[in-house]
Amino acid sequence: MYKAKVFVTLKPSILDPQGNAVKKGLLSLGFNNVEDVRVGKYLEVTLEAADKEQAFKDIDEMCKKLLANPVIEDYSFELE
Amino acid sequence: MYKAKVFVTLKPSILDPQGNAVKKGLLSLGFNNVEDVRVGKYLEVTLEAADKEQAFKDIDEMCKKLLANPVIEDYSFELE
Amino acid sequence: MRFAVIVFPGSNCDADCYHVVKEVIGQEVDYVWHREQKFSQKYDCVILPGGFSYGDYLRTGAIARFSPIMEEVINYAHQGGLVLGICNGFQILTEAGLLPGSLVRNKELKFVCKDVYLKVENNRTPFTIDYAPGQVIKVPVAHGEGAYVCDPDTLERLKENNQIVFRYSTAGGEASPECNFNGSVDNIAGIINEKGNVLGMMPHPERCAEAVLGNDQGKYVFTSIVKWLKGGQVRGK
Amino acid sequence: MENNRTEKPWIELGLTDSEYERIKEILGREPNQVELGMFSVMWSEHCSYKNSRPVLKTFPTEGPQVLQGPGENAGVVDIGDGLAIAFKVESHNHPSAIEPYQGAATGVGGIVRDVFTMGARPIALLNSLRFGSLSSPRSRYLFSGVVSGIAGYGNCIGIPTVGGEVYFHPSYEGNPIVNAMCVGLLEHKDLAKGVASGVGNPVMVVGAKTGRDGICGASFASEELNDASEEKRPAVQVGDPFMEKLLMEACLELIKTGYVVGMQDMGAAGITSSSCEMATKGNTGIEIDVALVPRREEGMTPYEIMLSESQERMLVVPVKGKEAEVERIFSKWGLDAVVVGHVTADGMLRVKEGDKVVAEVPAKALTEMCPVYHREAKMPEKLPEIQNCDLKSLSEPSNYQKVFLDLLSRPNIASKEWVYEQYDHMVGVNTVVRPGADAAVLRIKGTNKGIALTIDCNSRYVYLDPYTGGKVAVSEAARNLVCTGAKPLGLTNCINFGNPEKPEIFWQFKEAVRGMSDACRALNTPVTGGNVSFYNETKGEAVFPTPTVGMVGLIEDLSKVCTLGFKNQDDYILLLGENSDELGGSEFLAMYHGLEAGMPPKLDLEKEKALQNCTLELIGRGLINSAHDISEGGLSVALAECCLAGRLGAQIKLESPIRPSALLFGETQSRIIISISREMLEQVREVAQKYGVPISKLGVVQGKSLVINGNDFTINLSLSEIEARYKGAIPCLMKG
Ligand SMILES: Nc1ncnc2c1ncn2[C@@H]1O[C@H](COP(=O)(O)OP(=O)(O)O)[C@@H](O)[C@H]1O
Ligand SMILES: [Mg+2]
Repeated sequence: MYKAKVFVTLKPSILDPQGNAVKKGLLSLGFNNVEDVRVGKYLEVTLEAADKEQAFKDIDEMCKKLLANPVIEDYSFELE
Repeated sequence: MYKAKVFVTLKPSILDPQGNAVKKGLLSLGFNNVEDVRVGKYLEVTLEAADKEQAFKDIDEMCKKLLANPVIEDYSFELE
Repeated sequence: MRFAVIVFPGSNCDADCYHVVKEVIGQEVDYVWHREQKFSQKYDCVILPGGFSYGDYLRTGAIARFSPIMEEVINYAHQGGLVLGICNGFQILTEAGLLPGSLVRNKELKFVCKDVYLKVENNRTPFTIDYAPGQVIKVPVAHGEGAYVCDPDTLERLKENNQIVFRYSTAGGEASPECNFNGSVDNIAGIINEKGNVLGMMPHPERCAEAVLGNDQGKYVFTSIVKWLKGGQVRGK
Repeated sequence: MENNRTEKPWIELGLTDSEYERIKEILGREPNQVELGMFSVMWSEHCSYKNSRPVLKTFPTEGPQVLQGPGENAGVVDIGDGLAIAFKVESHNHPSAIEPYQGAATGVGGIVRDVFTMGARPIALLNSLRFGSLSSPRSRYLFSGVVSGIAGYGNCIGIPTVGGEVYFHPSYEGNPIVNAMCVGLLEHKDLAKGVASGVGNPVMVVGAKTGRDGICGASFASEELNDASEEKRPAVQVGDPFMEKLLMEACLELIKTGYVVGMQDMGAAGITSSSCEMATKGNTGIEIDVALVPRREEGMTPYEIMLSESQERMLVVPVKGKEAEVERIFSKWGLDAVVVGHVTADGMLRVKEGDKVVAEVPAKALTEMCPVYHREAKMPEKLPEIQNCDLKSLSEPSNYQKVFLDLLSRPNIASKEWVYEQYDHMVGVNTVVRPGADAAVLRIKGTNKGIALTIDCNSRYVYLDPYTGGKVAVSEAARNLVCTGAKPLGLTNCINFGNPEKPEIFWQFKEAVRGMSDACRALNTPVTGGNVSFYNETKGEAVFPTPTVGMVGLIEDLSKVCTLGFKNQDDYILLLGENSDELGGSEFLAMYHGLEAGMPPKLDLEKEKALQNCTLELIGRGLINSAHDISEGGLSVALAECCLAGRLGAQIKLESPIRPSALLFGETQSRIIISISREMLEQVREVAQKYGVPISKLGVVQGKSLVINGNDFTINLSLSEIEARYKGAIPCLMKG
């Protein structure tokens, strides 16, 4: 059994209103040292696979097909 | 300048409708080896801080106060 | 004419589209369940309705795009069949690659339901020939993730090919930043594919197609389709 | 909860010693742990109404239009043509205080299930919300969380949220009020009930899997909020509107097959409440094997399964032999439908885990044998002093125009557009009159008819005089419907009060119900259902007593529907009803003088009834062009609302011996502003005379400003200035 931690982030060129809102929220709470906030998605996918290589390939394909939209998002992942 | 990667996840006992839907989606795409999917948030927070320890303390407080909802969510983070 | 309204789990404007096609413009219409592999009828137009297919979990339209029926819809579109995606339907069309770009969260991060003005930028499409060139219409929007985004090249192409069909505008027809309530690139509210047979729009023409609801300006999207299919002429030429 | 941590585990579960004795008496033995848990939730106030039942019995509940009165998941009223409306309101105050988004969202989910359980397709949602002052960050957090939770759930399931109300008052700071109302449309023949009959029929669990959500939720909703509430945090459930949408479609499809004997949503207390309630109504018993219940988590005990409040589940009793049909429909929608037991003849709710019996109690012991408390009622000692506060000698403002503008931007009065723009209020293509009017109007497809919907309560009036406040809540709701041309059919209510064990609170409750009942009788609006939420207190302080009233009315001819906006230049503006010198309980008094005192506006039910009948006739005969009820903020604010809604100004002349503050801002009841074409004046007067309703001329529709002239005051403002204040107030505060 493998567990992948997948990170999906908005491409730098895409505005991130949610990140801005969180930043504002932090500033108004007094965290004046915050420079920037970006908000993305974090997915934990548990899967069965013959070996790590296969798991890696599968996860990569899942990201490409469904988990991230290449028009607006980038992805990366770690496999355990 | 420090950069924190913050992971916010639903507590294990809390229903994760998103995760269920994504899991079903992956299964229907033919990824029959998927066992479980949980969906959470991933935030990148860039902040100014005197030292790493201070940055750590700040991020932890941000999580407690705003970034995670302690009623239903857990958080963890990595600092760079 | 025969219309199909695709029903995804979580579609919720399917009945509204069905109602308008059947009761308002008097055409035949079938619901088509997302698990179907093939159309059992020959359709003149396929509508992907609004709603929250698969709860809009993960990304709007992302999971619905892989419903079995979508392969058929994609083929149908490639063969030149008319496809109208409204709101969630638009989102599904971009996820399926039938339309360029994507729809992301409204700039204020809130769901917005209200009337907006749209300028008909291109009335020479199968979906707009019943509108006058540059006509301004009032149509409701209801979405949380309707900000249209695309890369600069795509935008150029959209402009060059006259693919921008509707823009958010003032009552006077000016596509000003103030009326761009959701933060769409270039005030884009609806686009068509290059071939001109697949339209996606965030506003809901089916919600303003009857006088009893106080506004019937959206009806003409549907009458345009019928007229175009009958070989009708573009208005105001 | 697993191991008895104290000597008296029932105390921890919210049962008293005498209640525990009663349980032992009923069973003839000590209850085991599962049974004790079941009793504790079913005998909580939330499920048993043990404190409120004797008082609620005094509501009038009958009328020729009532197809289903209180006692089912929702009330049902007839609208002719073989069609009927199911509707109900429910509170989700305590969950919303802890997690506003999910608390409010699951509140919507619950009330929607109550309505489609009746066989009705939900066609509209409304909500009634109350928070502390918007100057407090916590109130803003709760307000925005609750609104987006309602939006998130309602929008996703595709039911339009067409109306509601929002108030802000410090008494709600720690304990917000979140009431959600759902309205559904059904054919008489599809009316379904929550009953388990037919011995041997299967009992099925359908919908979502069961997890450890909200265990103890129901008893939690019956306790005051205090710091220890933090401890109970797992009691928060997460809603899955997508699942609910599928469940709704599957259940409605199932009901159409005619195979459903009974169906009940799993609300508070989950499988326990649904099974014992269905058995009680069917005069039967139910046997369930918890091992068969589809679960989301591993290692769940029978206790947890029986008490879980996981959302989006239902208990269905189909006709024996049709199990496969039920499974087929649910699997089409991607849902579980599993036989977990069957209906028995012995009246017992028997819970097994495999072969082992883990609980066995008479179903009726849980539902009907809970002790009923006749609580002591006592008027609060300080109330007479507050009521008798001398309002006659208050100083008059020096600048009425400024007061007027300030009132328009009071959150309690200002436009609630910020709220309802976040709700999809149009999906379904039935919304003829949208939020922002006196009542929402929906057409009924395939007929000429419409229904009007509203939810109302001024809790400050109820606080100052519960009897009058109760009367006003019902009357104002009816008046709001009447202003659209709808005849009120019936009401549902949600009683949100403090701790009923306190005599002062119980007195408020009794008095408010008495006032509501009197108004219901006078206006022919029977109560078809409702909900009681007690223990709305923080640190011993109760919220303002808040009996919200949700009402449904019928418009026979939709082409006659009336709205509040002025329609034509030069129309006459008239007042039906009479101004009087009343300031008690008004928003003006609270804002300008900082007083919440005096007696609330009087209400004469005979006059109210005449006014409503008169207005209905005027609208029915097409004699008037607009109608608007005068409520918070008084005559001047109501005029401004008519102007803004119609985008037309008005020239008003007020000649009256009444002091200007009361004339402009007093909240005297039984008044409606109408506008008419000039040539209708005589006919309109005649109708008013026939009903004995005072009628007077206020002015004319004119220009793009609102001008109000009186003996020693003038208000003269452009509509854009008025609109900026009225619409800008809440967005501005929420940015803060
Ligand atoms: N929470 C809410 N949700 C939806 N609509 C709301 C909400 N609060 C207020 N509204 C709408 O705003 C309008 C004004 O509400 P209110 O001030 O209570 O009016 P009234 O005094 O006539 O009852 C109504 O149309 C109401 O439906
Ligand atoms: Mg009101």
